[in-house]
Amino acid sequence: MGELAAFIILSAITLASAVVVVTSGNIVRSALSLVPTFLGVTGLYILLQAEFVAGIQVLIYAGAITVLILFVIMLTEGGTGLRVRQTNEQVPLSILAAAVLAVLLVGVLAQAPWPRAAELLPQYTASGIGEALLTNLVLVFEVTSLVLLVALMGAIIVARRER
Amino acid sequence: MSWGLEIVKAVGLTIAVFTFLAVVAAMLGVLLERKIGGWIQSRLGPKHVGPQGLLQTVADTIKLLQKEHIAPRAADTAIFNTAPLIVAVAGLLDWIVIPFGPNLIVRDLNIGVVFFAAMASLTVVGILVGGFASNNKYSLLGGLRSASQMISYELPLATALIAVAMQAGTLSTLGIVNAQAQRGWFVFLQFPAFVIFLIAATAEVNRVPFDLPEAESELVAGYFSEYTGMRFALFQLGEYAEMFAMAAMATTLFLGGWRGPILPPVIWFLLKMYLIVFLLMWTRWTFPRLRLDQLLNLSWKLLLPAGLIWILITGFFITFF
Amino acid sequence: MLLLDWLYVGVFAVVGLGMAALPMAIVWALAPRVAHAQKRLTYESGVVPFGQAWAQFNVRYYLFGLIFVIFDVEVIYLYPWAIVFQRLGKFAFVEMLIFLTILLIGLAYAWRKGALEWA
Amino acid sequence: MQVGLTHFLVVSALLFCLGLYAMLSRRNAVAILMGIELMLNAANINLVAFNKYVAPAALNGQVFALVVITLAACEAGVGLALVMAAYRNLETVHVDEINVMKW
Repeated sequence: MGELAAFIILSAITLASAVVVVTSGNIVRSALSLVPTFLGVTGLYILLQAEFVAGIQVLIYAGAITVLILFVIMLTEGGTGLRVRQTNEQVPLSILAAAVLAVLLVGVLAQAPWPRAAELLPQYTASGIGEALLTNLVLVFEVTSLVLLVALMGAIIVARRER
Repeated sequence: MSWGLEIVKAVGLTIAVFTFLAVVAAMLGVLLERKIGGWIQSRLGPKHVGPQGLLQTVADTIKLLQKEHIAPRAADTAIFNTAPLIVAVAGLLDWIVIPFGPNLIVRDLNIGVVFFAAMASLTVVGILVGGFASNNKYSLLGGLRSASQMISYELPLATALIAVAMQAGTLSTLGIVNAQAQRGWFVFLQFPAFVIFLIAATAEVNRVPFDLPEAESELVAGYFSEYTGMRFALFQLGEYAEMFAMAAMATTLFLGGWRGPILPPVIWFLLKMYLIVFLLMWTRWTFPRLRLDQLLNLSWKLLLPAGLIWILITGFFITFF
Repeated sequence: MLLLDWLYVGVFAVVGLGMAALPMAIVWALAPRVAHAQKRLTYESGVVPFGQAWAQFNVRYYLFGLIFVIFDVEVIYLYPWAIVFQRLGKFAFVEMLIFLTILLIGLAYAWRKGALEWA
Repeated sequence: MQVGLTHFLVVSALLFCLGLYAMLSRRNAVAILMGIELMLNAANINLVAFNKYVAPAALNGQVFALVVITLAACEAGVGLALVMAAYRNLETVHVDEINVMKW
């Protein structure tokens, strides 16, 4: 009972603030609405017993990526762009596409016979994640660091003004 | 286990912790700051309200409660009003994982240390949008500076947290305190991490010598220039809550938390916490302000590499010895 | 127990927001409200403000934000490693050594490229 | 009623569609990137949900959620760098005005 209530509240927070993100005409408000969206998703992770992923979600999404997005908004148009039209002429088409996809996805997902596993997830997963990363998925782990390195280099080159 | 009962308990605890923060961290903190400042500079500090000026900040709070709320016409009002709330709540949430005593912890989260870092990083968003929404040049510059400073020092802070977590083998704050019962205070084993943590914590809470964002002599008051009355007080509350949380975390991670002979645990905890707070205030009244480039160099070119290398050294010793 | 733990966090966030907003109600009840034309002017050291504050700023801020995001992501991999590496022994240490080396190269690159300079 | 796998999948699908809408209809490149972040979040919810309900034996779903978060951070970093570069050279962040390759 409590779980269902929590799920409904968290999904409502997530989806409502996501709607603000995608529809607000003020770009700073849409960026700020990302924070409740991410926090709502964090709550959903908690319901799914992914405690560590939830912590990382707050740390990376709410604390880092949002800040980066706000930086870029302030460094480019910022407030000077507040009165500029934010949407292009494809709005009806986009609504149609998104709605069709939503109906399709929800219809399929609701009917698909998902297998149910018998066993349960362990209560606390942080150490399990560590073990998985360092044993079975070690290649993923090392390749991730390479991806990070390349992204760092590329972004520095692109963003910097060469003198 | 009844959920209703737990919710009532949680609400009660929230009110208790919030009141604790407002009284012990913000009011007493500001008073201490002024008293210690006066003492260091050979003057008296607040003296007139109450015995020895003890009620000065109470009077200030009552005054602030009666002040009119003014938002600049050019400001983005909705964001302007939200920003102080974000900062205050982020400061409050830090305290969930702080153990005041063996059983005096709101919740011993399994990922306590990560949670602490995550909540500390949320403050940045509040400060940045607060500065932006004011639509004031000083505020905006202060907000941007503040944000870039806080994100720069979050990483050294995280490396210090990780070094301690490695030594203790757990991320839970309670577990870290218990680990120190066997291996001695981590301030000895992890001294470099302690130094990094203290410096980064000072910078995280925007205090001298890292107070560029609110440099009174350059930027009026930084990101909260336009905030008046209670909203200003909320920013202050968030900042002091954050500062005390950093001191409490330093106590938990490095000074053995509540452990100590004879006196009850809570007293020990508060003593150690106030020791760190005193250290922070002492720094404030002793050092001059850094330049922005010095500040960023310190973080990126010294503390971050040092922190990462210290993690490797710790890992090496634990693995091979 | 996990859900219970986080129930407290949720309650703290919600009630904390309420308690932080509560003084606003008191202010609303107590504080005077006097309209005055110049009161709501942006503060600019006493002179009439000119132009918009929302102007463009140095790209440096973005570069620091970018390097921060990348390293923040790196650091999250250290947390799970920190709590299991004692059990996994030398292998885990070597893996982390490789991981950290690659990222220190990134830091060195940013340093060399002057992305860490403010001036 | 118990909260099941389908509940999470539906929320995630809706979030994904909102992200898609932002991608298709926004002019500001930063807003488009925000839409992409929403879509990546939706994918993450799926990964973690399948991990709990379908394959709880291993934690691969959660590890992959971490990897997706990493990639999202890289994507944001590089994408926003491109926005900055475009803004510097073309003085606009609106994707319908960035048309130097059009003929």
